[in-house]
Amino acid sequence: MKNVRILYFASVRENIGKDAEEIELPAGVATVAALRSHLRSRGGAYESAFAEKALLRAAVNQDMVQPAAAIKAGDEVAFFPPVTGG
Amino acid sequence: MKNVRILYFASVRENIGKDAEEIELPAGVATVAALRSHLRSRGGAYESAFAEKALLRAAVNQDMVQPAAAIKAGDEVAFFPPVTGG
Amino acid sequence: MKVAVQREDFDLGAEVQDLSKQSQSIGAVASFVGLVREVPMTLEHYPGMTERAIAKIVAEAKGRWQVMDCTVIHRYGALKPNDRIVLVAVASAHRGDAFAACEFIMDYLKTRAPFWKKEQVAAGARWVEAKAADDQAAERWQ
Amino acid sequence: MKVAVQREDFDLGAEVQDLSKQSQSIGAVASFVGLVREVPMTLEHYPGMTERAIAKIVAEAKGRWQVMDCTVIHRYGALKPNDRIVLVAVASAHRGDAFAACEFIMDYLKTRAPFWKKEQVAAGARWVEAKAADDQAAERWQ
Repeated sequence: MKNVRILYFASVRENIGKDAEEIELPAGVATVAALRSHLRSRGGAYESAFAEKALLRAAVNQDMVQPAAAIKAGDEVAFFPPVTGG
Repeated sequence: MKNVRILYFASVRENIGKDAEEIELPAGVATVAALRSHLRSRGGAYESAFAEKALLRAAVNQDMVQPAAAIKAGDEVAFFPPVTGG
Repeated sequence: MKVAVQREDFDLGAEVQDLSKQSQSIGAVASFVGLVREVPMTLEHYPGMTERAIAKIVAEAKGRWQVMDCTVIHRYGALKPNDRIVLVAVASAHRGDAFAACEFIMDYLKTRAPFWKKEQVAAGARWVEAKAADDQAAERWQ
Repeated sequence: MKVAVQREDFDLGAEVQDLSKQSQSIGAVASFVGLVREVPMTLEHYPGMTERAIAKIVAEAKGRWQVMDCTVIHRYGALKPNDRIVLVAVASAHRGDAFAACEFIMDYLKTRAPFWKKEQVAAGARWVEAKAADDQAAERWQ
């Protein structure tokens, strides 16, 4: 099992029409940036939601991380736009 | 009538044993600093309360002022230690 | 330390009172309340991460300033104009620490806590865009 | 603007609520409560000048920052440990202005408003001495 759980929030969630999914990590996908590229390659709503120019943030296991951050099986990875609380 | 009303607060009030008095401005006493010297010249409790080394502040007509500030008949002049509220 | 992420409103007076009476060494409580301006909105958040992110921000504030206790409450869900959104209250011996830690926590909340505002404007609902000014406010503490 | 110099306690929650509801343009209320630390004290003040000095400080804050409304309450008379002494609350559209104006008003109050604290320590009563740190805090705004 090389599954990761992916969560989507705010405009990302709305654009792809789901708030979470579990996927098997494809071979060679070991960073947040690589996962983002993989999701973009699915085409359709994913292609625009994860477009290179889309301003996105990511968290791994509920810590905000940079695109180069490593991911591994069992992680919870989240994608969302820059935060606007407070 | 060349009277000024003088108010004393906190340790100044306690040291000279009164909270206010009305005095006739002596000839030549036209600034806060000069009034302070005049009060010091009274001797006794005034001498120590208004000693050169005593850290005092003054207000004229309820505005905090510098020692060189002018005073004139009818003014309300107050002497007090540096403030400690808040 | 109290961190709460909740739908319900909060009571500033009661929260600051709870903080104030922790210790007779507390001489200063700085607090901040953020309110909804003009437009109804819905606040979405990332349950679990939100509390974790706020706790990390508070821990960082405690490492930088003398903080005796603090309370952070952030609401989510549907809010209307004038509703309270967020409370940050910091108790310290002295006011300089209380003010700095309170403002620091707010600035970091704005850029690091996973909340998203969707405003209900006349033309429909739209996600609020992050402000460069908020990034700058957070960066000045680095 | 509300300025009060009074013996009575105040209610932070109610005061901030009053400020907050003035306008739907208010997005931020920063507030500060100063408390008596450890030692009972009596606060003396200069009636008349006190209100005037506070009003001048508030006017200066309004000239420097975007302040929509503000409330300053300072108590005098006998106070015991943990009692509230002072409240400064500033409402603004944005948090930066609210925080800056609130801290500015507190720093100026500390050095320009005619209040004097007399502490009741074990050895007897003694007037609190002004702190150089307070002068420095006020000077950084110049």
